[in-house]
Amino acid sequence: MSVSVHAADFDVSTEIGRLSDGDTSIGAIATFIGKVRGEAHGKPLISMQLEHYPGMTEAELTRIEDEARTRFHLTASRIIHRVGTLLPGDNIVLVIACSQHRHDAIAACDFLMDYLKTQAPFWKKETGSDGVGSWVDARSSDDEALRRWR
Amino acid sequence: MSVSVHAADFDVSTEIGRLSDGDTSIGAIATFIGKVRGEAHGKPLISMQLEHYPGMTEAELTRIEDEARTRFHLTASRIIHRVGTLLPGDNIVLVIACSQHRHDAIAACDFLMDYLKTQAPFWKKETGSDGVGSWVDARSSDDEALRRWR
Amino acid sequence: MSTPTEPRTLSVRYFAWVREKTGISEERIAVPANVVTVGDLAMWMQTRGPEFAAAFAKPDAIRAALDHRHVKADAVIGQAREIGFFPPVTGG
Amino acid sequence: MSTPTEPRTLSVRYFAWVREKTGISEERIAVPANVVTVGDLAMWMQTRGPEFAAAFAKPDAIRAALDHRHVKADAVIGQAREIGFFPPVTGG
Repeated sequence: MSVSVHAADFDVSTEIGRLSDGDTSIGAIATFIGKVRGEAHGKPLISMQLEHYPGMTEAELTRIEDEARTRFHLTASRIIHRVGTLLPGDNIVLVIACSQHRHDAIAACDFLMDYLKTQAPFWKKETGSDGVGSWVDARSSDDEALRRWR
Repeated sequence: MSVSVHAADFDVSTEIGRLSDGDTSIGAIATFIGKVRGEAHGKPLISMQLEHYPGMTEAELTRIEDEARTRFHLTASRIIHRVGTLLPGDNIVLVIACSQHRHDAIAACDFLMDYLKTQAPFWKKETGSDGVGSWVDARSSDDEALRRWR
Repeated sequence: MSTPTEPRTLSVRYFAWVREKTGISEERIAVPANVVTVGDLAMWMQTRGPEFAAAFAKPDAIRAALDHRHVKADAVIGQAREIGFFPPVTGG
Repeated sequence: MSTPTEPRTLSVRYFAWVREKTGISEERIAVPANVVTVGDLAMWMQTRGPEFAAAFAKPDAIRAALDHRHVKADAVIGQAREIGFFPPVTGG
């Protein structure tokens, strides 16, 4: 179980290999990747700035991973979240959940993303073609998604 | 949208890249990998033979993908299923679902796996350390999982 | 087109333990005149000797596909060109 | 250890638009004696000049963390060493 927050990109195959190579108890690996879209509110997006709360981010992501381990049978998990300036098509976040069986892996991946979206201290600022940056508003649908797990 | 059935292994990053590179409408990519476990029914597993129904497999997987597209907002999807002799730790199946938003991607991945498990004409034969091969029994839990989507 | 006096021919494919028990993976058969449904064909299979009797001893344990589509025992074979017999699937 | 006569000091960190409005990302403050909860501190922030008044104009729009844990406005600051103020999170 591990979390990383950094500017560099990640490679999914490499991360899956690190988590699962040599562990033949793993029968299921669910992965989620979040990416920067080229459009926001119907307008072209030029870039996105990802800010976070160093120290708290790692603590919060670790708490979220720990919570997932109490709810699902997980063999291993991994969260990577990028920060800094990102462009359309760039990766933002990677979540991997490894389990013996598929429903635990997929549900854990879903759970980790819902918690990350609503609990982990990251903030997105979107810059459009007019050069003006605006902070992304939190979405109530994310809070509703979180309620599924209560 | 595409399906492949072959003996060769797959690389997740390569497949994700083929599906999503250059498409900045994609904000979410959910992936599932099924692997051969080193144990079956509490005994060591030496190898697994994957048999399928050529022609029908591709037709059925395509129908399953089409059905997923009617239920979820998907930008792209991909199913790869290996056949032949596999060893513990080997990849068996890869499902990728790309969407604008995460819930469609994750739910589609979940749906595709549930349908694949119960509808796609694959059969597993497990060979244990005694050299005896036995065909895997279908699991009623897979049928129950399918009912969630009815 | 088949006519009542000309027996239909059908490709039959067997998979997994059904294939192992019958001892063949694929054949072409002339469908008997009194075989209308998939279930009829499975029952007729039992009469084709000990291997087939063993393979089709429990018809409920066997699934079928007509021209690459899953069907139930009451499905009419009709003009289908291919039927597959196999156990419940276990892929993924 | 702080005593009633010795004001507690607290690290305060600001993020996203809260940081932009206050104009600073981090500072160390002496907590006023009448500030007990996180909500008290947010109210007191409004009195620190126009930038802070603007940043904390709508306390409901701001979230807080004490020593890296999310807290509500009624949380007691107590012996916490660090507080963060920020908008609802939008990562992932």
